Amino acid sequence: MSVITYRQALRDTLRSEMHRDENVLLLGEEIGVFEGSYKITEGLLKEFGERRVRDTPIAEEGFVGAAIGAAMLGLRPVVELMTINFSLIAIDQIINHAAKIYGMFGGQTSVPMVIRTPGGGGQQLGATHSQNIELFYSFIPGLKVLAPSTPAEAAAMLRAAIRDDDPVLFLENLGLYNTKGEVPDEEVVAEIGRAAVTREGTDITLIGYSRMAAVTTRVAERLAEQGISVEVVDLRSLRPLDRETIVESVKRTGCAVIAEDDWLTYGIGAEIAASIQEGAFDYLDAPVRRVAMAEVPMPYAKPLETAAMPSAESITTVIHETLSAVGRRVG
Amino acid sequence: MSVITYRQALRDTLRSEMHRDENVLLLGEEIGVFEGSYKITEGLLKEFGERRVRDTPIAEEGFVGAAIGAAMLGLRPVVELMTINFSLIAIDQIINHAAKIYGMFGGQTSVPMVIRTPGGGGQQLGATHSQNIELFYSFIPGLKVLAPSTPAEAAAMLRAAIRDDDPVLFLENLGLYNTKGEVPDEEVVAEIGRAAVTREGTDITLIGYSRMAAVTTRVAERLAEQGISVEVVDLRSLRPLDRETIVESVKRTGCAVIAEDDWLTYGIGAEIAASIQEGAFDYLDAPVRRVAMAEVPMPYAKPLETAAMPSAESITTVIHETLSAVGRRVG
Amino acid sequence: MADTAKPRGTGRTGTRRRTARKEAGPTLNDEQPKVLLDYYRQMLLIRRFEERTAQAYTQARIGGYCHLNLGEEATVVGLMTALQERDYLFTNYREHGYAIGKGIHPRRVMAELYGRSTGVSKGWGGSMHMFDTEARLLGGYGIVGGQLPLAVGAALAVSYRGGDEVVMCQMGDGTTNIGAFHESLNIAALWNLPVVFVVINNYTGMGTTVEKSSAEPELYKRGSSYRMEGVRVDGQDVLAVRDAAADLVERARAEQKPFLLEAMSHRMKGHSVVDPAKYRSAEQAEEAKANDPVAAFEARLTEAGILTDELRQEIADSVKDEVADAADFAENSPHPEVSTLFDYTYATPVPNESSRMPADPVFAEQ
Amino acid sequence: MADTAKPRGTGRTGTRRRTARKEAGPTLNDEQPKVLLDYYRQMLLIRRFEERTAQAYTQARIGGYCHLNLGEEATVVGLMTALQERDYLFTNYREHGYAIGKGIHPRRVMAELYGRSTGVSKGWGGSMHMFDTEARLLGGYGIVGGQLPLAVGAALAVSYRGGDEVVMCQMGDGTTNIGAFHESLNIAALWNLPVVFVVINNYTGMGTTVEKSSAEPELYKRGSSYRMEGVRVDGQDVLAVRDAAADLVERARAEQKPFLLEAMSHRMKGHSVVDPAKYRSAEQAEEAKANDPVAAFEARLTEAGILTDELRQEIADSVKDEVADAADFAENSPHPEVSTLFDYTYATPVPNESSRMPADPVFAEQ
Ligand SMILES: Cc1ncc(C[n+]2csc(CCOP(=O)(O)OP(=O)(O)O)c2C)c(N)n1
Ligand SMILES: Cc1ncc(C[n+]2csc(CCOP(=O)(O)OP(=O)(O)O)c2C)c(N)n1
Ligand SMILES: [Mg+2]
Ligand SMILES: [Mg+2]
Repeated sequence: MSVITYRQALRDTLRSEMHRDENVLLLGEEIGVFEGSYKITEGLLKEFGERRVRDTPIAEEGFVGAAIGAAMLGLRPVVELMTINFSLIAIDQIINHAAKIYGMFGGQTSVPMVIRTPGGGGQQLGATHSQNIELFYSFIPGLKVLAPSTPAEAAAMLRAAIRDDDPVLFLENLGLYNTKGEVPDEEVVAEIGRAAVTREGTDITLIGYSRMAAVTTRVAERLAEQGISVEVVDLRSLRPLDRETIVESVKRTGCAVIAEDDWLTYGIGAEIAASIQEGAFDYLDAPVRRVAMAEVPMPYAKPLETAAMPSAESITTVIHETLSAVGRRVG
Repeated sequence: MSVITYRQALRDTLRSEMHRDENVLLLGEEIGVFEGSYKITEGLLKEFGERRVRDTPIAEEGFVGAAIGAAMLGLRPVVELMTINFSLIAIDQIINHAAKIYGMFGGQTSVPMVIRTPGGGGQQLGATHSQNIELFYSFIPGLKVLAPSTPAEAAAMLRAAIRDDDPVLFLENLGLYNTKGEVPDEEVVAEIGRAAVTREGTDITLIGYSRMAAVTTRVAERLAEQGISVEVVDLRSLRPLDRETIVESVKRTGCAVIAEDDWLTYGIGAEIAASIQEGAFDYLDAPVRRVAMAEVPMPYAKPLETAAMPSAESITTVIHETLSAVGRRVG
Repeated sequence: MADTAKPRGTGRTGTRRRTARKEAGPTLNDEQPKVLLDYYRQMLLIRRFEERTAQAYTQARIGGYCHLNLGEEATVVGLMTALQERDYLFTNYREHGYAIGKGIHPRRVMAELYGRSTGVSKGWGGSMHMFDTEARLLGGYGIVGGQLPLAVGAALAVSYRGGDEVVMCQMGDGTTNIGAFHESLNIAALWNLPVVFVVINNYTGMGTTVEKSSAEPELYKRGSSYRMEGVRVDGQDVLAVRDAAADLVERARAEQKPFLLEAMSHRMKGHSVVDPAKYRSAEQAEEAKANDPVAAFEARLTEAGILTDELRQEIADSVKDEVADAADFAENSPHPEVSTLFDYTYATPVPNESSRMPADPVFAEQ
Repeated sequence: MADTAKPRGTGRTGTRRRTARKEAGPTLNDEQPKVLLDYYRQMLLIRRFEERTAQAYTQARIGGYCHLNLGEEATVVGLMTALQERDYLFTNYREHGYAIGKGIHPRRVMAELYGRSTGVSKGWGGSMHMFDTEARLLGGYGIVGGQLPLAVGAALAVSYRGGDEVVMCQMGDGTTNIGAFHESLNIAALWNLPVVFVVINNYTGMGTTVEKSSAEPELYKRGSSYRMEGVRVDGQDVLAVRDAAADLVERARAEQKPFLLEAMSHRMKGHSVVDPAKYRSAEQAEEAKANDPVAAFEARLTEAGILTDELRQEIADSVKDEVADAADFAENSPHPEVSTLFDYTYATPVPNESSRMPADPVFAEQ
């Protein structure tokens, strides 16, 4: 067990998987000489050389597609897309090719590859660089989408993603790279497709993923001091989606709030709310509420950006409102 | 009033808007000499010439982006994307540029353009050509997304879209082009952002849009014969989304079923169900159910495709199940 | 993983050809009659196969979009002959002939068109999406340009492993204008990958001419943006295509770098079976007809005394039988079972995958 | 609509320049000292402005990504001088200098960096997204290559209306490898649009060199894939840049067709303010420094007796004041009001738009 950053957990895992399997190679813009825009691949070019750590031209469609083609022949490429915003240039290759090739050809070839990319927001990067569009990939049969929130999960899930034979969109987050946590020394391989109750509670279920899973945990800790017992669910896998774990929790608590860094209308939380009302209909004491980004192209100016983003405060407010709606205001 | 096809309604509207406003021009692959892959633009090159009806190279990102740039200078381009599947190649221009330019630059220039494109399914076009991904655009602040289901609406909404100063994704459907309906002779301009109750009923609310709005109407007619009174809501505008109309209907009927041609998990219906449970919580007698496409890359073989697609039958089944869940089985 | 990963040793070395002659087309003198007749037979087989396909489509036995190789037979056969068995092929959606040329049995190609489980993609792909691990046809693709980055990636895998396979990537003229073309050729050239890009220039996209879509209509010249050698060849001449392609394929193998080949060809009918091609002038249609590569090769072989009346009849009959047999096989093959609908969404099963039919509730136990 | 739509009649005709001399850089002999000193002042202004920007960034007065024009001043001023006032400009995210060069007051540029409502994009855009209708700067864009199709579209609008404006579209060397580059140049050439594409070749993307990212590293040659004339110019020489650019701009206007210009330049610091550029060797850093275009032009003007000590001091002081004034202005400008958050999502208001804050319920009346 050692305490390391989310960034370090990713780097260590890439490194050990590259040592384990010669078929694993890295592709992406500025991952070699520049050592990664967010320094996830620091030192890896030096250690593994240009054959296995490839700086690509700025050509997202081209190099993502190349990774898919290489995966069809049995390599296991791990692609870095600098931020998820730029994935829109490669999305045709991801959705119309990576996600389709196994099914469209009757299961003759799989596409064992991973696309690592961070979502974000809150860094004043403006409208085109602050989006959280994991929804697009989570919607697509044929893809798997993972969204770890801690260093330990980042390691275990990246390992699982690399060893899985399907294309995996691996969602990181700019706001998580510097966060620290304990990571086991032995190799843990996560099970893809499972959510986790990361904190037990009885009054309300609070659901998040990626950066929001970290925020929800902090909210739960603070509310505990006020005598409110919040159960926290971290989705971890956006596709497949583990509805069972969510709904079982809501059956226990009777109400739920979802916190998400994307936009509300049609966002990830919509499916969670829709699933809860279908699966826990008779158990729900209040409507499922969602806390999400204001629906605007994200402005650069700090006060506007701060106002537009969901926060511990807005989540707390909505939890209080939900609890008072169920008529059992606690604390 | 005349009875014409959905295709003809689109063509007539394009033609009359081009006569009305010199700034309206058409761009797209094979819309001129070939007269459109689905013949929407038949005759228009001959009538308006190459300046206003432009055959583009196969370069969706390039010509969609060019339309955006032209719109910034005050032209009102109407772009045809052959099917919504190919929009993935242009999606960076649509989401990171068309949808952002007004906000990102502080409202200095608008982007008055329309992207017409059909969704589909059910034509044995296989995994990459049978997708319904209007979700991607409906999710984006800065875009407007319309989805007419009848010839009259197609005309009125296309007219509204062309005259609106924002980028509009105008969703058509391969399965609707040949359907007929009455279209008023005078120029009707639809109001963007409104759903419609297209058939009143008391037992259950049935919600659809685009092709599914047509199917839901047929289902309601058939169920009426069995004594079941179905209220049909056609969403018409996916963004903005008219939650009020939906929820008011559900408050009257006490239950709802959503029919959609896209995939269930994270699909358009998720937001509808999430909104209903939040807005009509105390009125709901049963969970909101969704009928959607099976979550697979769409196979080519007809029996598989038919099985994977939502149909009048599957909708009817779910309506019956929902009514029996509320304990007031009718008919 | 597909066992495409494992290189197979035994190439069809008999198909190795000498360098393309650039000035005039190759003559028949240096050729073995047997080989020439085999080309002729292959071209005729594709011709008859496609005609049968059009007929079956009209009879609603085939669905979806359906694009034929009619008029492009010399190009198809020339290209396929230039490949070693171990070489990989990526194509666009107009690939029935390529599938046959790469060694897939016509039965399995026709069965795919019919959407049967005996089809080359088990009925999941249809006309546009044929794939065969064994034959190393790594897919027909329906998204224009989609196959290019994939082909580059396959060549990257070959290069990464030090293999000696070559990847051929076919596309149409219209496809050279899409971004993926640029990104793919650049990456292939930068990384010295053994891939031969082949543009089938049939003068038109769907109805839009090359001049209306490519600012440099001599498409092979576009290699220069990547310091990549480009070659143009007469796609109506099977020997010229074979020689030019074999030259580039073998150079790609030996020199480990990419090439661009443009084959000038003709599309005899509309863009797809349903397209009446009304936008073509009578002359254009006439020209395409006059450029029939099968008729031309037949005349040439006849003139040279290689194709006798007897042989012609024999080949015609055997091809006719083969196509009829393919159609029978397809017709009598089973449709895929609906129970297999969820079999090919994921290669590695994990918990909570959806196998919900449209009327199923979200929670199965409801 | 933006009133960019309405062409303005009065061009700064004084900025029209003679044809670029290809062999050697232009000499100072034919130039008016006043004009030369003005260029020098502009270059120095950009230099000092960017240094101030870096400082403010370090002090957390500026957020987000921040890319500077340090080392590219001669290119920036040369290009901007070549444009008429009525011409349009599209750039990438490295555009502070261009904004100033296109005539936007440094106060409004700095205020944008500070995210204030007096900023050129009202604080909504930040460093990467400056836009000004009046100055016809139609945007800095943060998505690599995103501005190219837009610039083509603007030129289409000009051509559609028979206007005589030219569109200049700036980009970096790394950007020539993305699909949008190919699609845009092809369309511009096909449709004869008056747009000049300008590649600022500063030898590197972020840390990746041109040789590692472009298979044809002489980027101006890439015009040939579209039969588009390409020209390379020494970006360290403001006069050479001005002449080459003015030549192409005026030819685009007169001949109604696109051109490609490559300006060889140097990035003095890291890719953005936070990048220490550790990947650069000491020599490379030294080389960039040795190629300081401001110092070089200063020396040249001094040597020619045009820039006296006195003048140098005068200009230095006035530039210093102007930058200090800009920073003061920015510092003292108001932040945008949170109440304006939903003001710029749509230009045409319609029912049911969302103006929900994160903690608001979906239904307002709840
Ligand atoms: C990205 C994309 N855009 C558009 C289409 C529709 N489309 C299918 S084939 C075709 C023409 C292709 O022309 P070319 O590349 O010359 O190939 P050919 O059909 O002539 O063999 C078009 C526009 C598509 N399938 N994919
Ligand atoms: C589509 C896209 N991919 C990647 C990035 C990240 N990125 C920002 S700048 C840059 C390098 C651009 O290099 P170049 O075009 O040479 O311009 P320069 O910064 O040198 O002026 C990269 C990769 C981006 N913004 N957009
Ligand atoms: Mg063609
Ligand atoms: Mg650069």
